Amino acid sequence: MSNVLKSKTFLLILAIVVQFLIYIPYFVDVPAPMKTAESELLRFAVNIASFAMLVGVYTATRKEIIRIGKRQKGWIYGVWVLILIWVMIIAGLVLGQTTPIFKFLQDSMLLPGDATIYSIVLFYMISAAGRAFRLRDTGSSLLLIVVVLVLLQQAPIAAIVWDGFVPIGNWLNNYLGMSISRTFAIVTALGGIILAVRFLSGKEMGMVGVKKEEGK
Amino acid sequence: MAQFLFFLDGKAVGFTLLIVVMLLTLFYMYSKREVTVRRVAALDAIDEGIGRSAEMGRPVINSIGTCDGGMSTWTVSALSILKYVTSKCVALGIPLYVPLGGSEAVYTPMEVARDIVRTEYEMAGKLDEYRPDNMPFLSGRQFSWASGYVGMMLRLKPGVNILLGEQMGTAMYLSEIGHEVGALQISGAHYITNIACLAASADYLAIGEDMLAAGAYLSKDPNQIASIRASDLMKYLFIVVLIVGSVLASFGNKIVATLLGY
Amino acid sequence: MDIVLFLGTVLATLITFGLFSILTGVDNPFYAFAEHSYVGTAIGFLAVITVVYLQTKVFAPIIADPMSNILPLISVILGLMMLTRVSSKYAWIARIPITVSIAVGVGITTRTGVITNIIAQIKATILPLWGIDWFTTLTNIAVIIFVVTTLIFFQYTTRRTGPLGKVSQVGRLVLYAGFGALFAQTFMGRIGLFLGRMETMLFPDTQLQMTLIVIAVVLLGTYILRRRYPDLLNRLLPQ
Amino acid sequence: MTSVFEFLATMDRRIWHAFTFIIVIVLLLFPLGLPLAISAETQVSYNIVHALKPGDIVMINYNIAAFGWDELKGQVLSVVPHVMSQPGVKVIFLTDMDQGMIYIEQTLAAYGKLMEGKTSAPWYDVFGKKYLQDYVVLGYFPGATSAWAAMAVDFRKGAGTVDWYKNDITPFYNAIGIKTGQDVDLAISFDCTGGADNFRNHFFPVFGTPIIAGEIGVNVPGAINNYNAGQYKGIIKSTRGGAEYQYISGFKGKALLSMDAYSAIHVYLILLIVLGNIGYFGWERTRVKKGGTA
Repeated sequence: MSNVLKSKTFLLILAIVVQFLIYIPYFVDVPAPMKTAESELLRFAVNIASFAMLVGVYTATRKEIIRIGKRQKGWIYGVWVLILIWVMIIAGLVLGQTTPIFKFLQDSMLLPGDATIYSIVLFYMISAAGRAFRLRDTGSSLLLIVVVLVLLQQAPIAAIVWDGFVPIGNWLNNYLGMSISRTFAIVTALGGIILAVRFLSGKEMGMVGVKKEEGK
Repeated sequence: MAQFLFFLDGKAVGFTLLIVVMLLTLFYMYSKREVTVRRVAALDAIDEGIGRSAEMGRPVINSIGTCDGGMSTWTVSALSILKYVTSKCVALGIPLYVPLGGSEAVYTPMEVARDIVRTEYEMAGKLDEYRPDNMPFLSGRQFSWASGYVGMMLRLKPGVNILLGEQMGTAMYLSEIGHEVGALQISGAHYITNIACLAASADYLAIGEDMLAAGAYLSKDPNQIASIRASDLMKYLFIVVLIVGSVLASFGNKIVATLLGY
Repeated sequence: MDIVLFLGTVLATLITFGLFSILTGVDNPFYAFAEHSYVGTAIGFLAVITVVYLQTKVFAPIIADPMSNILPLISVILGLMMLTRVSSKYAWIARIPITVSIAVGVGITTRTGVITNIIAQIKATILPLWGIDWFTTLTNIAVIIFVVTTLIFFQYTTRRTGPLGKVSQVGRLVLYAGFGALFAQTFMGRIGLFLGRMETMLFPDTQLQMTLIVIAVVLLGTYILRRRYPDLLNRLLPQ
Repeated sequence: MTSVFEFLATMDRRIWHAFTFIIVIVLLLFPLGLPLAISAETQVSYNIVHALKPGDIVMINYNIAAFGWDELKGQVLSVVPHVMSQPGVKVIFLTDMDQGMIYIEQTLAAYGKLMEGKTSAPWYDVFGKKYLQDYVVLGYFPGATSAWAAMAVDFRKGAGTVDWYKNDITPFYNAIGIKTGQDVDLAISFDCTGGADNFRNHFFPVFGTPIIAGEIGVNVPGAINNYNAGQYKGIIKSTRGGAEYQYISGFKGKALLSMDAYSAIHVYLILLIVLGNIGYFGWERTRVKKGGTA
């Protein structure tokens, strides 16, 4: 039994059946049981993903324990991380998410951290732009001019100086920026379909962790 | 005319399109047809970067991305490029560092990457030079991975920093720090606003599908090449549909748009 | 209770400017502390939310009425199989749920991608070229040129010589110009984030005072450690 | 002279960072109150919400985590009260982000008062809308794509028949008569990563559901694309869109005040680019020509 379940062929058949159950009801009208199968499968993926997250918690814990065990440099930070993870889990699950301790950790560490770390990218955008936007050749000059025009459209103050900035910037956003996003959307979706074909034909079993020389 | 084609709504065309792309890819996968993929400029940049590192006696850093989509097309091509970079580094005797991590889906690609690098060293008969510690798993979260990555760059002062695969918001951060420590910066990303930002920061840019083409070019993997070919032909088809549709629409005939549904 | 509130505000401010301290270009203990606090709480939080989801949306209905919830039960079994990933001997069991979830994922992206990202986008690019006002005509022609030239730029298996090469060159320029627009738009978003964060850090007045004190402590602390006690600084850093 | 150009071309980035902080802090504390023009997309979105009729069902998705909340709160805290103040409209709140629930509760608490005899979320009376009668909070759905696809096919099965607080919501479903995605009259998503895509991929192609996408700046280009392709009926762009919506809807907040700092940073970046190019032409380029490396 375990040999069958281990084999590449079994996984491949599973993948093909699941994909068909996903495609067919979407494009064609099918009897009710098949619709049910589709909607249940969609929930399967959600539930599996939830369990995968729990595996993530385990891996994180193990990584910190190893770091502490080996007394690697900065192991004290590992202790701090472990305390935070498990205090949060125990407080949140045993006492509930409205417990003061859970709320405290959430409001004083998690939320400010999340809100700050993404806004740091702003500074790197400023330094990259100030450093690299040069009238060097045709490509980079075009880039620079468009950047400045769109920045002028976005800044409310520019419209007070000259109201022509707004239509120009809008045109560049709505037609130029939009056109290349469109090309990208098309190209990326094509790539997605092709990956599906490779997966269906059994050429990409590496995706599920099967190595090349393994199984048949 | 349109009344007779009532059954052909957007979905029917979509379904047909799906089938066509699938058959086309399978055709190129299994036929022995010669397809040549163009060499993209970013690859020359990789050669230049590795050469530069050798001259300056600095290491090479190569990221395969955060792998948010697991083994997606982007990750597969990043791995093909990693294989190439490794072979160059082994030949020239330069240390190679691969900071792994960035998402919870990274575990499978991570093992594959370690496997690839080890195999390259083994094939060159230099297994004693292979250092598993040079490919650390930094974190399953994007920003902690990135700050570990930055720490590595500050310490190692690499000659070239190659960012490929699925790169998220942190790419900008990595790319700027790479520049600050004096590394040649070669970047690619899989979504467009990120590429636009990297266009400002990187010395060489692999724009979207460039990365896939580079992977196919290097690996000579018939599946990857077939994918590129099929995708190219579909793009021509789309161009034709676009132009014919627009010309017809100009004469007031909306047949193409009607067929495409919504 | 007030002391807890006060402590929370101090921590939140410290985390915020600890993270910003990376902008000084010096790796410092404030950053390390902030980063590790953030990572730890983020993992804990996600775990709690996930377990609550499983409890309310999955386990509760199964326990209430197992017979009519056979299929969700199977999904739970598949999920449990996922946990074998942590063992090297039984990790292969996890491949089954991984296969199911990747197949579902690939299936969904493909089936919707073909409609919303290919067909709808092409349809939106089919535009009348004449018989309308001159401005719309020019715009429509421009959009079609932009899309067609960039599609040609992304050709890898045909030789780019002669006219095709020229078109592809134009495509490259269009891409760069377009990147300009996208860069500016992304920049706008990052400003929004930063402004929002600073707004929280500046109002009300008590928060403002705290912010100024914390900024001073972080900057001075990093400076003094760097200049006077480099050994101590080094020992306080992770890795 | 050379040294000035050299200085401009090689200025320490930390000086730039420090100025960014100073500009923002000063202008947030002492705003000038410059006027603001309303963009067409925001106006369109406002009109859609304003035209809701009694009995219409609105789904509001919070694709929000803390990293986007500061940017989106301007729009959330004006669009949501606007929807909630439309008489007779039934509202379903849900989220596809782990932190989304925090912000749903914050929004409701900001505009609602606790219903009689209740002490905690979700029992708020928001502009006369009562919990479990006029609106529900479904909670958090991980694996958004699959969850939304399931809801479109069979709403009750996909979303479950209990809310986040374990109340039975079957009576609510029966009262508003929801069976599939077809019955949803408007979908709104406030997005950090791409929540509106859930509606665009699973509701729009099948039912043509109107969608309003409130996006963070990074997602705006993609959203414009979908807006022009007719897949989104309205979009609200980042903090600025939020400030505009606050202005027209009358639910005013901090986003409006931050617009001066917002302008200033834009101008500051343009200035840096100009200075950098002066440095480039005065110093860097001549150096490259002489054979050095820049």
